[in-house]
Amino acid sequence: MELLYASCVGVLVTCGIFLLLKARTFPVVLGLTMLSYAVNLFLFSAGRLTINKAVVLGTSSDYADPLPQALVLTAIVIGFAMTAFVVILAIRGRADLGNDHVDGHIPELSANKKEQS
Amino acid sequence: MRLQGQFKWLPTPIFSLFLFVVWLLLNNSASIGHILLGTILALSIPLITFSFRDRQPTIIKPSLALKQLFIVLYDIVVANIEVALLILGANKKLRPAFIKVPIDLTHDLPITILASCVSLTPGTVSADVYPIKENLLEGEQIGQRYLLIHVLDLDDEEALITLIKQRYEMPLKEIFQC
Amino acid sequence: MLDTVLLIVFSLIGLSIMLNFWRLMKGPSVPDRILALDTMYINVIALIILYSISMGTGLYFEAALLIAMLGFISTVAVCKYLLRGDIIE
Amino acid sequence: MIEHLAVLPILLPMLAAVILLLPPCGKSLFMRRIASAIMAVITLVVSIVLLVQVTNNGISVYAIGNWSAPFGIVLVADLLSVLLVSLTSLLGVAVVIYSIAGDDKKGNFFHPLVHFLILGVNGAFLTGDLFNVFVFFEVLLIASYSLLMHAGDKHSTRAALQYVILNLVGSSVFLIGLGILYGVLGTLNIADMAQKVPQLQGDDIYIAKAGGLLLLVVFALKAALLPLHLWLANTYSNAKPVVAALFAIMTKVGVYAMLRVYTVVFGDEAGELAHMAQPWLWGLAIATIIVGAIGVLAAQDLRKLTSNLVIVSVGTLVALISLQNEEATAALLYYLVHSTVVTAALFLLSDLISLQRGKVADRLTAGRGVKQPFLLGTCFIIATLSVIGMPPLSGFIGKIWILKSTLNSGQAMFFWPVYLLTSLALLVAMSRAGASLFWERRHKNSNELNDAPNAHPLHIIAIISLLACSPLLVIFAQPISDYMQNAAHQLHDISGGIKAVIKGGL
Amino acid sequence: MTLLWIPLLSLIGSVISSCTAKLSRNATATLTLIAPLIALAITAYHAPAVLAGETLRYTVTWVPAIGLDLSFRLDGLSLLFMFMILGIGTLVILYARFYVSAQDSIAKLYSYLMLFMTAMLGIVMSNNVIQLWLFWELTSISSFLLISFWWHKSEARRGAKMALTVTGAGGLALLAGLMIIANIVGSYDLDTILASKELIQSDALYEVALVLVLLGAFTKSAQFPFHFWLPHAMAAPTPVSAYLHSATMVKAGIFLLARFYPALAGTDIWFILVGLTGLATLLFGAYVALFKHDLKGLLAYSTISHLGLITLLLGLDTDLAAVAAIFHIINHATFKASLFMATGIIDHETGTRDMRKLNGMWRYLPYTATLAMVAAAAMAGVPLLNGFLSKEMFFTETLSSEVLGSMSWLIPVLATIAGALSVAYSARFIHDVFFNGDPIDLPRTPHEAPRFMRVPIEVLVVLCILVGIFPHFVVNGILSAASMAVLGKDLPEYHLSIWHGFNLPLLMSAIAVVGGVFIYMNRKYLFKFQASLPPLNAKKLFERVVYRLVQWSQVNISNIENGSLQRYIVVLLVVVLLCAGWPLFEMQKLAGSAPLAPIDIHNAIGAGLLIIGAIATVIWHRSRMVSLLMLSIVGLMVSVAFTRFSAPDLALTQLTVEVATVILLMLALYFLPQHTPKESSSLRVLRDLSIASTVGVVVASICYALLTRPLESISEFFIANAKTGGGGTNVVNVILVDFRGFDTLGEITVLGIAALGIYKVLSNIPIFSPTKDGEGREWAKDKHPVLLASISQSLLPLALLVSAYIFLRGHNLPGGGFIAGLVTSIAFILQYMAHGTTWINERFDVNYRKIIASGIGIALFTGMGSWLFDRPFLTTWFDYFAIPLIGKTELASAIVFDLGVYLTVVGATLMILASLGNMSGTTVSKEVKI
Amino acid sequence: MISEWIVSAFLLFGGLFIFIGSLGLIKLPDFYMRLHGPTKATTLGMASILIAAMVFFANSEHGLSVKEILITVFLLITAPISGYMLIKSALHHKLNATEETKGLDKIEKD
Ligand code: NA
Ligand code: NA
Repeated sequence: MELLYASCVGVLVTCGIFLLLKARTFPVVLGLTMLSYAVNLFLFSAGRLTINKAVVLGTSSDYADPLPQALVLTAIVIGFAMTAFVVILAIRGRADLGNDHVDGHIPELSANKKEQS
Repeated sequence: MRLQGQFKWLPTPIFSLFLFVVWLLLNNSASIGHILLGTILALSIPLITFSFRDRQPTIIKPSLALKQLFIVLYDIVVANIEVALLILGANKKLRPAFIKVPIDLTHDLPITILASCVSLTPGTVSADVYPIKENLLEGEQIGQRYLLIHVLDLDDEEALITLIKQRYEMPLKEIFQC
Repeated sequence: MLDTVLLIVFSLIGLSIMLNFWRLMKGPSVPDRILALDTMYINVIALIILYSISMGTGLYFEAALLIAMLGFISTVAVCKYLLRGDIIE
Repeated sequence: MIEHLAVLPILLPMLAAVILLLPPCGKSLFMRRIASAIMAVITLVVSIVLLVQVTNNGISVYAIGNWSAPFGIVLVADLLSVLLVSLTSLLGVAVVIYSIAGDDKKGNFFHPLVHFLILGVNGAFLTGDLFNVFVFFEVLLIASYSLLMHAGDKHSTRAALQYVILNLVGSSVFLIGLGILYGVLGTLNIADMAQKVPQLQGDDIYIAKAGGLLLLVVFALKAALLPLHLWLANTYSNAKPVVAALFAIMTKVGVYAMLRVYTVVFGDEAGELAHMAQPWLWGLAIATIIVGAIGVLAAQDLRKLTSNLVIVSVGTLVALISLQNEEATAALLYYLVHSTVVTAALFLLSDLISLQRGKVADRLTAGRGVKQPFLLGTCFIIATLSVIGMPPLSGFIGKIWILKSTLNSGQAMFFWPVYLLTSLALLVAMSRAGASLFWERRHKNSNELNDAPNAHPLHIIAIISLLACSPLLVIFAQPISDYMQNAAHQLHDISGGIKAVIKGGL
Repeated sequence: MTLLWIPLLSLIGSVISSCTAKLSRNATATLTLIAPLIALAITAYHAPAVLAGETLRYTVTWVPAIGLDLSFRLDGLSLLFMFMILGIGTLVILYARFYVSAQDSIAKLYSYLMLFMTAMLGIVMSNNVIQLWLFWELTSISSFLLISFWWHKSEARRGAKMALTVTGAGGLALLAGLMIIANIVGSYDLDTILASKELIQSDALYEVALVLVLLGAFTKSAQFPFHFWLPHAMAAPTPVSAYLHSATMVKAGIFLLARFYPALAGTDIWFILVGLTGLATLLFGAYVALFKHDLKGLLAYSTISHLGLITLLLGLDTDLAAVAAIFHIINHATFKASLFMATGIIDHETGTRDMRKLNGMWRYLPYTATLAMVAAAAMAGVPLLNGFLSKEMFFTETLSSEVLGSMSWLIPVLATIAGALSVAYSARFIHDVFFNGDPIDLPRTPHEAPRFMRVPIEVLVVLCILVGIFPHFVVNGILSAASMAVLGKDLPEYHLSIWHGFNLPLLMSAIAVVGGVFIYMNRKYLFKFQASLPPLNAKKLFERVVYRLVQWSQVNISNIENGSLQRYIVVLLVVVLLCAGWPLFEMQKLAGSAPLAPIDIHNAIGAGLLIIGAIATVIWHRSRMVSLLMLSIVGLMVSVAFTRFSAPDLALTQLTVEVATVILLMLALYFLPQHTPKESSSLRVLRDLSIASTVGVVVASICYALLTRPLESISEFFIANAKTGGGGTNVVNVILVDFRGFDTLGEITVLGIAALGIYKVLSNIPIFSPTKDGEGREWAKDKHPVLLASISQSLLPLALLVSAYIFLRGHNLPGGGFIAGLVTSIAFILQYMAHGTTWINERFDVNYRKIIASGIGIALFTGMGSWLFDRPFLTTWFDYFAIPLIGKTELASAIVFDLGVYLTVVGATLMILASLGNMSGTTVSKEVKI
Repeated sequence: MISEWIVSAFLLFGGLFIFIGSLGLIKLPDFYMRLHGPTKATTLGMASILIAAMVFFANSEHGLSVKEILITVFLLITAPISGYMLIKSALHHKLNATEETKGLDKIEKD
């Protein structure tokens, strides 16, 4: 199971980064979101995997590691705030710059075509 | 028809009761503490959200409402088994159709309840309520309303319309007295 | 006996989720995909409830409740998007 | 109150921001300005009181929530952190004062955001918990993202997009690094980590190494160390200068984190992991200096130039970090204070120059002269002399100290030529810049009327309060350098530091 | 202590003159003169002791960390230079009063001059090498200010920049050299260094240090090939040229050589470097001077040549050569300064310095001409004038030099040639300016200059003559004192007299004079030859080099920082890969020793969905809507994973955040293009894929490595203390609001700032609302579908109830302020979706900014509340109370803290969404409250 | 023991219905028809499973637990609305219904 878990994290990282390397804001935002899922899972796994040992006192005899859970919670919230900001920034970018490119220059291919809206 | 609760501090008595019950259910407890807390919440939340309510008819006949609830629940079980069989059967046997049911209800809440009942029961899904406000001309009043329904397997359109009107719309009219 | 039943139901729900997933992938239209996703949300609730039963813990009830609430809202949001583009206007 | 002093540099800006967002400050710009300035000054005063307290009484450890380390989050106010906190608060005061002259009108929430940024920076300096560092990094980053957009033009949007996204990736890396370290060490407190790293066995060492290196990557990104410096010039030069001036402290947060974590956790006593990235850091630092210098030469406006000066200073600082000895650290601290203050002043100055030069703004081309050549020219000369390390201003002490501390490192033959040639490049660039900005006219003999307004008194006060630090750093060089030496000694005394933070540690 | 006053006085003088801008020029000059005169008096007061061989010292510690002390010394060499600096300085100030026109700010000029004087005094009086360097750099700065005095002239700006660059470079080299020497000696103290000749010269770094120090000296003293800045520095006002570029600053380099003579000289490399550089400079300067049409140009190159001469003398391996060098320093200062001043008068009176126009000045300016001719004769080395004496000594020493081994005879020969050239250009200066027919096209008709403008020249010329005739009487005292300081030992025997009998040096002088006259008379052939050589303009070359450097930098920087975010990310990722990947290869075995759990069907299904969902998101990324749906599966599966692995709080949070994110992305999608056009090349896709998957593999490997290892963490503490110390049974929540409440405070701050930032970003945004969807379909007309609108009204109270439930139970069971806050927000979002912004704004008059602020404020004040009980920030309080009817109830401050969290989350989320909603709303009746 | 039988029965019933609902999603020919599966069969299935859970927990050491009703209630309230929103967007997208579908003319332009 550990291997499966690690593979999931790996796949999420891969997909997230692949999207991140696209030249437009929306895929980049999707990539960031996916990357943050991966990171949260990773950080969570720092406390190792435990089944049915939720850290609510009195529900079990021994418990999962609660600290990474708290950390991931904080990370999720912060990640949400950041994603929200970057999404809004992407909108602002579209409004200000007329396109959603983040790769320095607009490739010729789409410069000729009219921007789809 | 009554559009507002009798007491200003209790705009939706039945709904407050509902919230109170939900609170006890959520906490899985009927301790005095939770009863107290539930009462406070059941009273305060409707007050907070009061401004978010359009004026809708209130339930005037609760007993009838309860009875109707059980009817609908029964229908749901029966209808679902029917639909399950239809799904398991051959696709070619199905006779899908859109039908338009004229409705006499005038307010959004009863219409919503009607539409929900239709969706949950025999092989029908409410698709839309006509006319759409934005399609009306400036200043035009909403006249006759229709419910657009998709039927999975339509046998007799008239019969279905009658069924819906009698089994679901009539009791609603009575419950809300409108 | 319950264990066997749970295994069967787990498999049924698992199978359902995969069917949903298949529809989600196949589409062909966006509403189809949304429908699949919405169904999947509900099936996941079932999964969590089953899980709670098999583990004998009530700690995941709220997760199920929230999926029910939020799944609905996100379906509504997506539909609103398809209809109007701007979901908060 | 005095026993809660260590937490105040974090709480005061937070309180300030809250006050600024609530009535009566929320609606009235006037009230907002007053409150913001007062709170900034209070923060500065408190920071200095804390500095004095730590100087007199030694490291002050503040257990938030009364949970002692390593279980709770503790704040560690030592000579190093309080120095940086005071520097930040000083910068905050200057920026607030400067902005009151008009920059704060151009967008929403300027004052609360400034205080939030200070809160994040001070928090990152003071906390002794690595995850808490992450949280404060995010606080300062999100505040900086918003402040970056204060300019409200196209360029700042483009710059912000890049800056934000890159930093989001950086934050992910930070979390992965943290996860790794927690996963092998089982703790988050920096001092506790320092205790546990030497006890690592077998392959755990390498896992911890990966975690440590990833953190280093993040810090390097924040600090803008080559090759992770690419975002900086564009970001800083597209921010409003008053914001860029505040940003001058932000790269130092990365430098500080690097210094702290690298010295304490992976320093002398880290066994096999001791100084694990030293050669890399050293090389990259030198390369950063070179690239920064090239950037300075290439710059076509003063803001870009100043931004690249920031890169040069980062390279210098990291080079000193990688030496890992007390003298280098002391030199680093002196140089850090000096370079932060001066670059901040230069950013502000670039704004004033832009305001008075009309269309050509701060571009380094011939154009209209400034309205107040004597005032701005003098300020510019002071800043320039400081920045290129010419006497009699603070830069030269930093420069000599840096040279002195690298002399016996065995690396001097690489560092000295680079460092000295960079100084020369800066001299060429700055003299070129000064000549263009103040002397060169587009039309010969044109005595066109300069209708630009005179600098606002608050502008001048802010700039002078920053620039005055440069001569003060020279005049009071002896006590200041003593302080830096003590701070460096304290930092390098790892077991002493652990003892102070963790009861029963070591 | 009085030593300190000397530079301090001139510094004070600088400040005083800068404050005299509003006074008359006479008053300014008078005020300015006070300081140097007092300083001169103090110097004179100390002179007897110094002449008697004493060295005076004064030291205050300053910055021990860098070896910098405020340390002054006064020995013979210093004394000599101080007299020159203060004496000539005084004369220059007097002269400048008449030279500078009324339009120019004389106060500024004086201020700079006095600053420069301070710097020079500092150099010659330093007893600490860092301090010496400090003042050294100050001369560069003040000379930059002085050269650029007429900054509106391009010549002045460029000359100043060039001088600064060259001398600045030299300064850096000098610093390096001095620090190496100090490091060898172990002291920054000059006394110690000068006494450590053997130690220094035996060190491996001696050559390096020597070269660096010499670079400093040579650039400052305009030695070949670093001479080129000096002629361009002549753009400065003539008093400045007279002071800096003949008498003092250029001599700083010479001073440096003389100062370090006891410690650095005496080795072969010293003689070769110093001697040959001096010789080359001597010849080159003399040759070029001949061809300059500009009077100041001629003087500039002549200065270069004479500086070369002095350098050469310091590079000759005899003690007497050093004495000759000192002597020539004095002589050159006197005649060259007076020549510059005379040139200034000519320039001032005629408006030109071009010798092709200047002819027959004798008739217009007879008095000035006489002075100039005497000075020029001194420069040429005519007997009875001071230049003759030192030149004679020079010739003598060249004869005894063995620096070039068997080729040492070359030195006297070349020295004679240089002498001849020097005679030639001196002859030209006299003949071409004062005689040689009538002036051509002069801008002004010349008259004699004002009386006091000539006084300084008179003083200097008189000195030339006095020294020339009574050398022993006039200069021997100071010369021997200075020489003693240079040699660091007793002086060899020498005689200062006009007549040494017929000897080889006299013959050389004669040859030089005759040769010089001959060269001058045949100058037109030489000019023709010179004109046929390719022109070499040092300034243009220098500027081209700088320009190329700048251009090269610009090209490189724009190639590196090309604005591509993806490139920056790739760089970051590659670094991450190296840092995280490298240690993996060092590991023996990836998997650890912990027992592994088997894969069960649920995990397999969940993982499968997660993986396929992630891949599907990538595959469909160009169709953004579909991609977003796929992403929400991933999010759903992540929260399922959290339920599976015992983290109910995380599951709840992940779920709520995920929905909020999807809604946000949907909002974004409306304003962004619906599709991503295909624009990546296959190569780029390949690159992206390989980077992404490599990072993925590395992260997965580390994750696996961690998961397979046992962990000992601090968490036991939290489980043990959650109930007793934190008052809650949900340990995760207790960590969040208590053990690590500070993190949470930071986290809600982040959320609050994000909301404020988002509002900021969206304000004044140019609105862009598409009227059609991605496939060109018009939007549906039904804005607020009836059924949704009415059902959502009922759902809101229900959702609020649920969030109250989640909020209240958080401390003991999964839930808490954050999740509750998000549930509330999402319920409100549903209202926004069902009814629109207008409808909400009509009914909901709440200011989100205030909610956020109160949220953070409540959390903050809860934390500060513990101060009242003398506990640290955020110390929680809880207790159990027996309340009638209700029973035992827990009250905890953590719940108030959590309320802060709740409010912040609600305020922030709603602010974000409401600002977005408002942005597109064209029919917003009233502006949303912020 | 009886309760275990009841739980099992409800679970199987629920599982089956959920499965049928999802099957309908795959099997039926057009969107409008596919919609019937999830809105009805799945809802009932869910209700059934939740009842099973209720019974199960009522017999475990946790004591009577009826809060699962809430999820059912919630699903009953929301399922028709989701269906309504979905069909509205399908109509808006003019998704093709199978040829056999009658009454297509009753759909108004929105
Ligand atoms: Na002539
Ligand atoms: Na506590």
